[in-house]
Amino acid sequence: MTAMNATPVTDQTRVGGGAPEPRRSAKSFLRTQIQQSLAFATLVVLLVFFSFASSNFFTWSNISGILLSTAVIGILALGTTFVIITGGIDLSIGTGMTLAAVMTGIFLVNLELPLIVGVIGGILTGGLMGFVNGFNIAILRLPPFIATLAMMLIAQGLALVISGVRPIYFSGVVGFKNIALGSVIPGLPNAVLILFVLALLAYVLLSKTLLGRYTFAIGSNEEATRLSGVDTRKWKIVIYTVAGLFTGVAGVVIGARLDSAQPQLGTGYELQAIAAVIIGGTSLLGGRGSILGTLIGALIMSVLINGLRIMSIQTEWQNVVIGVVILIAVFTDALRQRRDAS
Amino acid sequence: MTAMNATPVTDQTRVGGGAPEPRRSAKSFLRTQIQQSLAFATLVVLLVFFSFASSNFFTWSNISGILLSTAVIGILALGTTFVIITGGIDLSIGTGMTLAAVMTGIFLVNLELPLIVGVIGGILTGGLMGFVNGFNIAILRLPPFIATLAMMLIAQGLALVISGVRPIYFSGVVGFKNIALGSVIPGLPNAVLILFVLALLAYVLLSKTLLGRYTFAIGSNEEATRLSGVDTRKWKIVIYTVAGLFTGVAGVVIGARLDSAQPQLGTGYELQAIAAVIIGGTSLLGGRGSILGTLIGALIMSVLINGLRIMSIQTEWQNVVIGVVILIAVFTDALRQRRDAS
Amino acid sequence: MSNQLLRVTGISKSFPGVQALKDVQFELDRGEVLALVGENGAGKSSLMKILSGIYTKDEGSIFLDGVEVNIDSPKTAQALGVSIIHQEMNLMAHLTIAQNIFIGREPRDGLFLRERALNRKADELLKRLGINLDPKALVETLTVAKQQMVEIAKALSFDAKVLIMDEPTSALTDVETETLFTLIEALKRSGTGIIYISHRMDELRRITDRVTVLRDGEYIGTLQKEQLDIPTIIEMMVGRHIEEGARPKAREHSSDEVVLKVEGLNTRQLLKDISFELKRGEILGFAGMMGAGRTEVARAIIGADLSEGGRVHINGKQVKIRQPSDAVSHGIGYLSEDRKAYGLLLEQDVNTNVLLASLRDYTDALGFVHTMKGKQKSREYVASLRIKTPSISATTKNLSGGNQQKVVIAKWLARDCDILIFDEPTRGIDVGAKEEIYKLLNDLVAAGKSIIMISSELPEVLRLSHRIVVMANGRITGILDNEDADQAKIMDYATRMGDEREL
Amino acid sequence: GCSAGGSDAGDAAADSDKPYIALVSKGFQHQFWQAVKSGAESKAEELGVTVTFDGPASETEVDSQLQMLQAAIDKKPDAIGYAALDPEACVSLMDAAKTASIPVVQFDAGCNSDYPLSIAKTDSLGAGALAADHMAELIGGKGEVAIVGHSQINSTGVERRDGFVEQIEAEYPDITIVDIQYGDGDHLKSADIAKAMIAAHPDLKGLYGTNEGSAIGIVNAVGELGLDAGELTVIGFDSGQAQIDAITNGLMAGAITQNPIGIGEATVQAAFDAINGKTPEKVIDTGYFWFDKTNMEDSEIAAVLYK
Ligand SMILES: Nc1ncnc2c1ncn2[C@@H]1O[C@H](COP(=O)(O)OP(=O)(O)OP(=O)(O)O)[C@@H](O)[C@H]1O
Ligand SMILES: Nc1ncnc2c1ncn2[C@@H]1O[C@H](COP(=O)(O)OP(=O)(O)OP(=O)(O)O)[C@@H](O)[C@H]1O
Ligand SMILES: [Mg+2]
Ligand SMILES: [Mg+2]
Repeated sequence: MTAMNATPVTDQTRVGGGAPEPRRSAKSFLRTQIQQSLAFATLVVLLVFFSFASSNFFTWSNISGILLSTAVIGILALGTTFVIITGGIDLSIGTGMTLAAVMTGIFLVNLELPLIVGVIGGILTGGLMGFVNGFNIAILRLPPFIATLAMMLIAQGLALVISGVRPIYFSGVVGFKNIALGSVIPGLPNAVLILFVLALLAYVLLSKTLLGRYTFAIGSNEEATRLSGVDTRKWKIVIYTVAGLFTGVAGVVIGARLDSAQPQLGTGYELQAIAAVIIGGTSLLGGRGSILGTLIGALIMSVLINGLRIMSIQTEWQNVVIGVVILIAVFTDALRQRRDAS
Repeated sequence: MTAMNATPVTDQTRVGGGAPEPRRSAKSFLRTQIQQSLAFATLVVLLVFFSFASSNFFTWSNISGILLSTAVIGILALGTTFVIITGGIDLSIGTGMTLAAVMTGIFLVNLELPLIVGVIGGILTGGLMGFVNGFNIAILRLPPFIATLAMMLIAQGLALVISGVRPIYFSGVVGFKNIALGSVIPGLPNAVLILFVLALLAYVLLSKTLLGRYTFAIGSNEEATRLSGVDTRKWKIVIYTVAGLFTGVAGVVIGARLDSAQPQLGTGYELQAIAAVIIGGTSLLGGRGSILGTLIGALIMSVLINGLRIMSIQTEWQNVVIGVVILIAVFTDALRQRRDAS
Repeated sequence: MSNQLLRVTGISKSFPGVQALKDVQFELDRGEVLALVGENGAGKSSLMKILSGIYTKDEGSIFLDGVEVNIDSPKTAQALGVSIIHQEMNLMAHLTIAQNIFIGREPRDGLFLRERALNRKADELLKRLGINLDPKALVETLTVAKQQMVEIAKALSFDAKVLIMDEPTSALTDVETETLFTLIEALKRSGTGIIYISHRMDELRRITDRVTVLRDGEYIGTLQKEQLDIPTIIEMMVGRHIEEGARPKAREHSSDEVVLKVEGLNTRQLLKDISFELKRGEILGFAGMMGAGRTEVARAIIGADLSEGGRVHINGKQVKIRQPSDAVSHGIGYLSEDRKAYGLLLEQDVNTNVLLASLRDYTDALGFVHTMKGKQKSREYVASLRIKTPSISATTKNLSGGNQQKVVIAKWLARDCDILIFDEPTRGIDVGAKEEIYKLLNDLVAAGKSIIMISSELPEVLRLSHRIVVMANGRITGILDNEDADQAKIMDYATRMGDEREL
Repeated sequence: GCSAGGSDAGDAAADSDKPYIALVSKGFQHQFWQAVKSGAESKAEELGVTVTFDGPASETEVDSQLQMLQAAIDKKPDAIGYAALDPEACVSLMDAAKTASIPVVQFDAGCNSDYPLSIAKTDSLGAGALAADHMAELIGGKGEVAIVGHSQINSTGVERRDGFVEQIEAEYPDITIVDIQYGDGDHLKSADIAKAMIAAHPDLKGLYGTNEGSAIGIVNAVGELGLDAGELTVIGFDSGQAQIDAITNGLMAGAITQNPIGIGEATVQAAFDAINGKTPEKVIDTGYFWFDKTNMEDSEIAAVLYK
């Protein structure tokens, strides 16, 4: 950028095309990167701080515990990233996850279907909820907040009704628990592996495919996108369905992790996941966001929570500290944006 | 000039600012009115339905119970209406209310200050939180979602810390309970009276004062408002502070109703209040909304909840029904908008 | 007291990657209209934004009434008597016209707003300005042109010493433009200094006293009224000579093959029985007054709005178009008149915008988008349309107005539709670029494409169209061959109110 | 660390000469858990050990409780005291504790694992049945009653309800339970539920609230409706200032209390024994008591009530 300022701008360089891609092109690309590295810096600061504060923090057992505890919120956050980039929101992911877990339980425990069928069934349950959300939002034109709030209540109720208001235990289902707690890669719980694989998948979807392009386009200006010949209604349904599928996976993972489907779980998870997405630099106004950011955001949250526990900070103080750290983390980012703008 | 006379000034929606809504024709002036009558229609349908479903529903005792149960959520929703019309959101109202109640307890019970001082202190606690939210959003430019989410956590933590994780009982404070449960107007609990008085106040603020004008202006196009010479940052702080003051009043009212400050209460109230606001026709995109709508939205929620309880619907089914009714209520509205658009 | 009102010297301003202004100067006298001209991206709007406190200058001085002033916010500018009509609409859509005009200056009674007084004031103002609008109408219900009139009314309500107008007429038809010029004359007489930015060269001679030319952010020179000569100005602007092309002859390119046939199209609000044909290789112009319904026709055809009881045939086959994506898959592209609201993804980069309508061409069977080819294409358009941008990955919001418009055009060129509906395609585009776009349109039809061009600039309609559809009040009042058409005739049809129709 | 709540240990590792016991509870905000905590802390002081007390914000948060347990294991304490939110979900972490050779004692609710050495708890089914007996006695053995529960899923909520329901069904055929709804222990919600129940069932004789929030909600409802003391029989659960007041002024007939302070003490004692190589008793029943106006002052009762 400085280079450009130093050189007097001549006709040739200014009038676009002929000019070789100037350095500035790197800028908007780097922008997301920088944003992420800022979030990343927060993460590193937290890790260093806690390592000094408690000798028990930086042990493999604890780190893998942190990763494991990131898995569920992280998977939810990945799916929601798509929705938030379109300028929407999904409040149904928490209880939707629970309903997916309960359905997995029904399939595997009550109906005794084969493992793979039950797992796919659970994931598709999430996809179905996402589809209904998308339909309500794109076709019936309900505001995303209210459509997914309603779905949150419905999923919560259905999870209780379907499970008969009691946990469904997977203890009889051979191998199910391993979905979360086994280790295909020695030392790394499978849930974490799933998180990383899904993050990669989400990254590819978001940055390499048509779906991703339209996700950003809809979030930037939905009407302009529609007038450009994009069937925005169809794509919004697809996007919410994708988010729903991630919710479904989260349901299976939490079921495996707890070795049970807990029908009353789930409320509050949506806010945590959304917070992770936003801390990672995705804008609720739509049109801007990244998967890597979301991953870092989710890690910040779980490192923070774990660190405070390891330090034996009193429970009632933990929320205060988390709130303040979130403020600081996001403020740093806002500061950078302001500097950029001036 | 002749041409302009020649063309009849017809209604047509073409949003000139940033909001890329599809262009809709609207009987623009009546729009909010109609919306409210639709929400109102939903309310009437619910009332009629429940009256037939249960003979115990339409009794004065139950109706006044419904009104009383609307009071707290309603007061929170009133304040949030302002924030949402600016295009913002306030997630800190639930736990903020709790913190205000706890502070009222500290003032009245621990410090034994006079009733009026304690009450004002509680309200100002809410105002202070609102001010901090406004500062974080307007000056530090944090996204409202994340700023108020952080405040939600902080308020929750502080309420526990300050109260020493135990309820503060107002039983020794003469007259405090009457703030919610006495009856200045015979038969009508004061909490309900407070709700109506505040609604009137909010209505006047929103539609008759500069504050209201700028609330809508900021929600419509913040940048344009700023460029017109309005100090949008100052006004945003004012608006969040006003919302905070409403939160403070809600804190005092819930404290009086329970005759105690329960420090662990509050999470979940924010979503209920926001749902009431949106069911009442206020748009999360900003620029559009009304106090009457919010009041009706809050009543819809509490009538629904009460009716289902009166009918002894199983708790696990209640959420499902509430979710579906919310969808239908908001869909009716979307339907009207679509019909208008043709 | 000297006659000089405003003097600006040595102004420089740079953005990351762009030196928008470099040592720019100009002077403005009382009661004078100074035109500021230059190509798209020359720095006109940036300079005006500095004067009105939106941008802060890097260097230079501003003297108002001989005193150096520091304009650091829109509020300061207002206080100093500098008022601006923005190039891009800057209104609060959900507020009424009156509320928009007096935002920040509401009449009050202590704490309370005096809404009736506000409406009365606005009504008086609008009447005084000869603008026929209801002060209580919500701005979101207005067309772009009417919104522009509201912007004008708002700026004039300040009784400013210096009034800046950044392309006030780009969305207006001739009639409203006349209204505006009458206002400008009156303001001049009262001693207001006016800075007037426009790409419509014929306007310059009509109303301006002096013309200052910018090129690439640099001051080129100033011409006095007596020296005013359009070709000279254009040459100063673009640094080369531009030939004006000739009017087309009616069936010069067009065949008799009908590619688009519209029959009996109605909308509930406005359109009545719209029927016309578009032939292969033809440019079909649409003329009419503001609000005649031209945009509405286009939106109804592509399914952006609901229509009732009309039939649309493409290449002889009846088609059902329910939404814009159907239209595009049938080969119809629509360029909206409102680039900001309906045309651009402002926060995204130029490349994304150019490729938005044609992304599928770069997508493989698995849904992967291959960016290299697409980027190459974007670069080509940036070059051929001379879009002034640091690179194709610059944020579109940061481009000048005219260059944003070119990006929208590029989007539709990239889609390669057989039928293109261009709604005010040259809005905000400089003279040189306009000629290039005209040439481009001619090339397109020569290659067998067909174009509907909606334009409020009659000369442009006459220059390009093979045939001209004239609309009034939601109906087609006449379809003229180019040879038979002139401005007077078109105006005649455009002001017919009844059901008369001639073909 | 932080300044408030001085009894806390701060970073336990710093205090390395004292044995350290990490308690992971089902919650911390409710008075019940605060009472357990204070029992644990006073016992810890007596025995010269350090304790920390952690628990999720709500008793539905099975997952975050597991994370707390994991963090507790990673802190390498000398012993862990644990109250399981779910009996199955915790099994793998019990294995982890075993691997790390950290002895585990339990309180309130147990884990389906062989590893933990002991459990200190209340027989909630029995407590619910005792509430039913008193309800029946107070309403004269017949009529309609209803329950405001605090959870339809966690074990204490379910057992206190089921103990009551089963006892009524088995012993009091003339009493019908007309409604059961759940208010999450939220005072306001429970009050609104109780009011709706009273409106829906004009003949209602009695209401039973399964924890402090539910019971006080009912008391609030009765107060708001202006019913005279005793018009409706209210039976609560747990203690706390508000219930003690309600019983004193007659709005509440009486309540069942457990011995949370005793649970806290017994848990720390068991953990202390385990650290010192003694095997604690497998099940420590800390008991439950009916209390009302007549026996509130008795020393045995007064000792287990908390304010
Ligand atoms: N906020 C900004 N950030 C980066 N670059 C900017 C910004 N504003 C303007 N520019 C750049 O400054 C240059 C001058 O733009 P400006 O809008 O002043 O042109 P203009 O003369 O008004 O053109 P037009 O006739 O198209 O309106 C352009 O190259 C534009 O890209
Ligand atoms: N969907 C709609 N609902 C209600 N009125 C509409 C609608 N669309 C257009 N109108 C009205 O119809 C008239 C025609 O508008 P349109 O934009 O089509 O005209 P135009 O000829 O393109 O003129 P211009 O774009 O210059 O304003 C306007 O007065 C507008 O207010
Ligand atoms: Mg410009
Ligand atoms: Mg038009």
